[in-house]
Amino acid sequence: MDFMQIISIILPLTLASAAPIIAASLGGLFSERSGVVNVGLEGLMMIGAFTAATTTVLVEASMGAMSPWIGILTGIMAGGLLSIIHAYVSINLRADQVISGTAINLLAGGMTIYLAQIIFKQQRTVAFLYGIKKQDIPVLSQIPVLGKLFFGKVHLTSYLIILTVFIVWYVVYKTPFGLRLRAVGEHPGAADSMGINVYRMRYIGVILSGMLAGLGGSIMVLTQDIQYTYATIHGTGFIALAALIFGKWHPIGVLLAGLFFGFSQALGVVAYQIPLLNKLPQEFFWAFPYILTVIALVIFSGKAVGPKAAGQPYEKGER
Amino acid sequence: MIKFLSNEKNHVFLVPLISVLLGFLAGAIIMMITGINPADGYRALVKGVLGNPRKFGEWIVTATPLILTGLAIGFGFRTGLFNIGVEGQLIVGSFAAVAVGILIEAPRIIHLPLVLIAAAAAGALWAFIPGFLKARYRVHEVVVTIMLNYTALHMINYAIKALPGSSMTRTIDIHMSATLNNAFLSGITGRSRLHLGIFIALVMAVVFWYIIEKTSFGYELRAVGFNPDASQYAGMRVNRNIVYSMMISGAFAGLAGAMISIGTFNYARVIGAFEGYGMDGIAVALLGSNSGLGIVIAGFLFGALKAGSSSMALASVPKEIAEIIMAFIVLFAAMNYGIKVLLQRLGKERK
Amino acid sequence: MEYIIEMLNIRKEFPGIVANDNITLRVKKGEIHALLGENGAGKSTLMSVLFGLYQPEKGEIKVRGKNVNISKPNVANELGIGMVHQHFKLVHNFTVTENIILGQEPIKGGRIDIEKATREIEQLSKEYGLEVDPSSKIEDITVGMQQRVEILKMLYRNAEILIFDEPTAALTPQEITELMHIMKRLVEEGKSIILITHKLKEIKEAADQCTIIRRGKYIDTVDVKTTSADTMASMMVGREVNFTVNKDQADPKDVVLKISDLVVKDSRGLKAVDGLNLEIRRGEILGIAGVDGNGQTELLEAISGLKEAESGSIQLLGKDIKKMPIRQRTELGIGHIPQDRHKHGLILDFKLAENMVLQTYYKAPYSKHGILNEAAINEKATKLIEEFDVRSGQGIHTKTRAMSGGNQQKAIIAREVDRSPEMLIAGQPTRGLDVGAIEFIHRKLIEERDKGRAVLLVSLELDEVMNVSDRIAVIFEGRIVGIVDAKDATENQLGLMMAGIEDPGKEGDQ
Amino acid sequence: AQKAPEQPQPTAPAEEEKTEMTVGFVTDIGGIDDRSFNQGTYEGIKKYADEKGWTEGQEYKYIQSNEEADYIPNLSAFGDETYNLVIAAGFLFENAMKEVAPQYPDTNFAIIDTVIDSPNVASVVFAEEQGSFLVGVAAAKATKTKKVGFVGGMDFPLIRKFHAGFVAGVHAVDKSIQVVDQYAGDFGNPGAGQQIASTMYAQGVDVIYHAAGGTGNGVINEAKNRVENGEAVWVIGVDKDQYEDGKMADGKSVVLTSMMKRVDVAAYSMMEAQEKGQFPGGTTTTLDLKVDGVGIPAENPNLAADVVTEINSFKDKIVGGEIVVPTTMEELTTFEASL
Ligand SMILES: Nc1ncnc2c1ncn2[C@@H]1O[C@H](COP(=O)(O)OP(=O)(O)OP(=O)(O)O)[C@@H](O)[C@H]1O
Ligand SMILES: Nc1ncnc2c1ncn2[C@@H]1O[C@H](COP(=O)(O)OP(=O)(O)OP(=O)(O)O)[C@@H](O)[C@H]1O
Ligand SMILES: [Mg+2]
Ligand SMILES: [Mg+2]
Repeated sequence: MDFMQIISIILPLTLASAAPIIAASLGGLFSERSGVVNVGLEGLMMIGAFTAATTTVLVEASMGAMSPWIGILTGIMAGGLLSIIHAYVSINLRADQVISGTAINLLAGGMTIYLAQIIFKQQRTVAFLYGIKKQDIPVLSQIPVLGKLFFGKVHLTSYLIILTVFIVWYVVYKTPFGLRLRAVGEHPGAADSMGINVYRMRYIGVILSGMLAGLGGSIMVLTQDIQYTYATIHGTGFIALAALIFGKWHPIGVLLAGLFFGFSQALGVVAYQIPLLNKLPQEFFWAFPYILTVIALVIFSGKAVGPKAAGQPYEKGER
Repeated sequence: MIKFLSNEKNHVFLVPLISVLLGFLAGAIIMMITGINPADGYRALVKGVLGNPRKFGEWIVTATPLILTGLAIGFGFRTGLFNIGVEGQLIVGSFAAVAVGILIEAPRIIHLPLVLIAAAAAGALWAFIPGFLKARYRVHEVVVTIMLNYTALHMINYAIKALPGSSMTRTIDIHMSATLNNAFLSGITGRSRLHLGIFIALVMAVVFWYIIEKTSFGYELRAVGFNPDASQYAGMRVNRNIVYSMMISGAFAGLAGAMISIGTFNYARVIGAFEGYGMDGIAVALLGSNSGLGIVIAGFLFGALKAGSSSMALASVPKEIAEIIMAFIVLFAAMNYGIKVLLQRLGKERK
Repeated sequence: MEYIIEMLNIRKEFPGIVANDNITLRVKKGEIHALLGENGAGKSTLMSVLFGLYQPEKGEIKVRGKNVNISKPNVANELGIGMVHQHFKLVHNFTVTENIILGQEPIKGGRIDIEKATREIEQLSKEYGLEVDPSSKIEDITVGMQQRVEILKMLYRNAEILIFDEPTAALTPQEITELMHIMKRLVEEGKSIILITHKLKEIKEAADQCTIIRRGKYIDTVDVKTTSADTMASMMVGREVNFTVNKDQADPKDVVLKISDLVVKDSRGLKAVDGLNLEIRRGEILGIAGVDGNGQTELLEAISGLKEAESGSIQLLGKDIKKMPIRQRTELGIGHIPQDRHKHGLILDFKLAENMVLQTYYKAPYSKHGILNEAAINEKATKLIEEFDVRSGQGIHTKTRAMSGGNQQKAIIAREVDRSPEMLIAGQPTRGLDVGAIEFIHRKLIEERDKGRAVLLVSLELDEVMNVSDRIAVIFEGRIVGIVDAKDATENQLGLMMAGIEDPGKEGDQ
Repeated sequence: AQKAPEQPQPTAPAEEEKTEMTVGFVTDIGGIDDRSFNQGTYEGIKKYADEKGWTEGQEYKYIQSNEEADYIPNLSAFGDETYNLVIAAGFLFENAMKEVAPQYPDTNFAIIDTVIDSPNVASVVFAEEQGSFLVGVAAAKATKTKKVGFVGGMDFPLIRKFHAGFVAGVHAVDKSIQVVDQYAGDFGNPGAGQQIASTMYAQGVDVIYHAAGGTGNGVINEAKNRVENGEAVWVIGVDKDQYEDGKMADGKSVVLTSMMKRVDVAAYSMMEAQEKGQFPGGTTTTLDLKVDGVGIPAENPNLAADVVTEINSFKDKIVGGEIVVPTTMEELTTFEASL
């Protein structure tokens, strides 16, 4: 394999595996920026993936190629719905947010398989015919050299996620909503005294996190798998949590962290196909992305300071 | 009765108890909705852990590592760290125990303690990495430990195969001088795998409580966890204490690994994915409100749900129900504030 | 006369305590109305009720004669009520502009119109003489400027009724004078002000009326012009209060702390202490006067060890401690009452008893062979809270987070003084405390001096420095610009030195 | 789910029925619909049960394991209730079975995929290498690029049997065909499967044989994607006929053929033997091509008739002993030398 070929293989792989991580991580960003820690991303991804896969299978016959997109929509909604539990428990009942998130993970793990048994009479969904397919991105893929490299035969969803990153950036840093959201996550008391409804902002933050994690789960199952199983998400929610911290709670940081992670994963896979390199033990390649991330963290990260009030329930008039 | 319920002094145990009851209630409702008689389900669960001495023994076998991972997570929480890396530390510890159990020959009285020390030390060393990186470079422990979990998984799979005599899937059995198995315990529980590990877990719970509550070292660790600035002001070595906290947490996790490898199996296995002991430990620690005694009780409870879920499946209740009940218990435990307020209102209304 | 605010028979309970017990407060339009009371008397609570943060159990509130139900701060904002909180409510990593517009952002095309906001703020700040830099982050500006931001927040919202909860506690004398001017100006513009402060001087200077509360109960409302400060003080405390600090002539002996050519950088890497020289002797209180931000914090941190000095030397009893770990310095005899009691002074989630041994927990009798001796700790804590009159809900078992600021401070002072340190460093030890507590703390510092200890007092309040110190060193831009005897010092002279004029003797007369 | 009887019935007849024969099945973590040996085993059990008119929960039952630590308690649970026959699928059960079987001498145990020497245990193993050889032939016939791939789940000896047999089959047809291989380290990581497949296809591989469980899902997904984008690539399924899994919107499938492993036959025959009183305790049964224990599906819409014919002729040679298919990478080296 020559260098160009390696690049041309790695780039699409990077995008494909980064997209779900970035989506869920952006979700975590909304939640934590509003002051609610969300370790339940994994569970929210599961619910999203399960719902997306199920919907796709159920509407395939009538909707055809539209089905996966409908699946994504329902996956987003399911993530949003499940996150309401997290919101209620951690905002209204002032629960320990880590406990609540842990419960979401457990609940989603059990519920998805339980529901699959009810709906499909098996512990997984039925395989769907229409996943999200790779395609050339119109216009952009026509750009000489780079077009093929970056925009040829990729999942449209990957670019939608990257677009989402910039939308999130705009919303969080340029709009009144974003200013209020961040204020609530940094100093809810200050926001409250300025007439901002802290609870409402946090609800929105958490529900958005559920929706984005649901989106991440949906595209994960629809681009990487052929059905939802207990193993479809396999820890990606936790990687997304790591990307959120690695990306310093900033949308662009999250994008870079997600891409970095996807890249090192792809590199691990591809490197094994390179003669010489494959003399190394395979375990090395499997562990490679994770080791690389730790090294990168040490080199780039430094102090990662999250939103100040994240994790703390808000009570009116608290000092 | 109402007075008893609304008395705040009783809330320490009432609130978790109510969470557990509500969790089972939620499970019952879900069973009912899906056409299963909850009474059948729960009867099967009780039978699954108390049905005969062997089941009782297996219950304890299941609970043992859960108690230790709960202690590991709980120790982190008490000292201001979120050690999501218990899973990886457990894997490393379980391997270290087996390695020493295979490579060294010694009389049991020396060998067994040696094996346990190896497991604890391995877990502690693996936890040293995130501790050090946090202390030295301010890298967030959550990210590093998540990454190190995967690293441990693959690295240890490699190491297992590298041990003399190993197949592609497992090591050879450890020397019997290094096992936690115990004929007597197994005998009185109908040949279950009940091993000495439970005593280690219980002793560790006491150690946990003692370090945290009774020693000046624990005082320091807690202080650093709550307020590093004030700890620095008071002359404590903040960075060093972060590393110590992480390592102690990792030592508990390493021991949990030993419970599995030299208690349940007597060999180390190549695994493809995490077995979830670390994540379960979070639930255990949180339900046990990060206290030694609480974690022991929560460990037994979740152990019962896990060990009994197969029996529920035998009674044709999908085994996922156990996981769902667990989730609800944790959720209700998280709602303790709401439950407290409810209990208080109960008292007020009476007035 | 028309009342703009009437709070009638307000009652507010917290678990186990009645914070406001049938309190009535009437404020006339266009006046500055002071609210006076000891720490924990219920002032902040009453104002939080007015601002919609708390719901009262009983009582009614009228604004401009109309009965209102202030269920949330939004309602208060709509009624034209604004509040500067005791602990500023500013988002530390937001800019000044962002903090001011938060909740009422001007919008252009879906995004915040920052330019417009900045223009408006600049205009407001010119109009009222509130100088701020709109694009600075809060964490980078001085406390005084933060306060101006708080005031601008209210003005931006067109508040008519302004509540100031202890606005001067953290300000320099100059800033206080400035604030008084601003408040008078605001009243001239037709606004009404409720002012909470422990400083009677300020009340005398600025306020028209003063309502006094004690332990949650209404005592009286008096006309400030016709009531003496002493009278108000004794109404507040319920006994006679002695304002002047009684102390004997100092008897300084050998040098305890000698600082030479000290250089310390601040968090941004700039030289905050820049070639500073100072000597403190046994049996004297050396006060450091200066405008906030002239290196006081860094000086204290370098001596205590919280921050490493760049160069120079710090000698304690002849030993250079510049590179010594904190623990060793403590054992050598440094006692430290930190400026920021929440950040450094206490572990807020620890019980009071645990906090009382924060410096000594590892030593006998509190710890033997690494095992804590709870009985000894509790005994010590009990003794200290009695001796220093530290009050709290559940005694030594109270979580310090739930204690009032005054009592938290007393706890720290008890802990530090009790160790009989050779060198006691006190950073703004009376910030935000009521007169009773201040009196107590001043007495303790002087007692330490009289026991032959060296005391270094850093305070932004000139009165305090002048009253308590024996010698006063004035700090400006990281250097000591002059040292004067407290007896001979005048406020004017010190003020000029604090502005960097080294020899005010000559220029002071001009 | 089991429904409670509407009215309380006299219990006697039910109990009588139960004494006839009871069969328990312990799955590994995959569960009875893993599209692999758990599901296959269960289908065999069900087939037998349906023929006898048994009901689940009465004469036969299954327990799913949460993790490896559950194997022993789950096997014992059936032992405790003195089931007549307890079936476990998967070599991972080896140690558990060794431990449990001697404790319940009155119960017969059957284990699939590994051999245990115990009088009340019947072992059933498959000649996966033989079946893999046949799909290797299919791959060699299908490849246009002379490059084919093998994706393994975890690197276990069992999976190496698939691997070695496949390479042997490919090279038996054409020695010049290159076989690339990669293990994912996990049976449950479709993302990794997809990435590996993508890397292989991008290098010109046009047929991939996967023996990777859930990870293989990712391989199939990648193949679908490529075919829908106009590339000509194939996947070869494993364990069951995976034709349906490879189906695309146009009704065609990317699954060329599958290496079927008839665990259902294994389970069925064990039950039959048990009922006839001929349980082969202490012995090992090998299900190979000869008895159609492994092989390709009867229907292969994607294989040309001549290819099927060629496969069948290889099958005859293997059954006849003319070709001895290698089971390890070492044997493979020797085998290739002999070509
Ligand atoms: N949120 C709360 N929960 C419980 N008790 C409270 C709360 N807020 C105030 N208190 C109690 O109410 C009393 C009055 O407090 P408040 O803050 O009104 O005092 P203050 O007069 O403002 O004191 P200071 O001069 O120190 O600011 C205190 O004793 C305090 O213990
Ligand atoms: N969550 C709480 N639980 C119990 N008491 C509380 C709580 N929050 C605040 N308080 C009480 O509120 C009172 C007033 O708090 P406030 O914010 O006015 O500060 P303070 O006590 O005046 O301290 P300082 O003036 O030093 O900043 C304190 O006395 C404290 O006892
Ligand atoms: Mg106050
Ligand atoms: Mg105060």
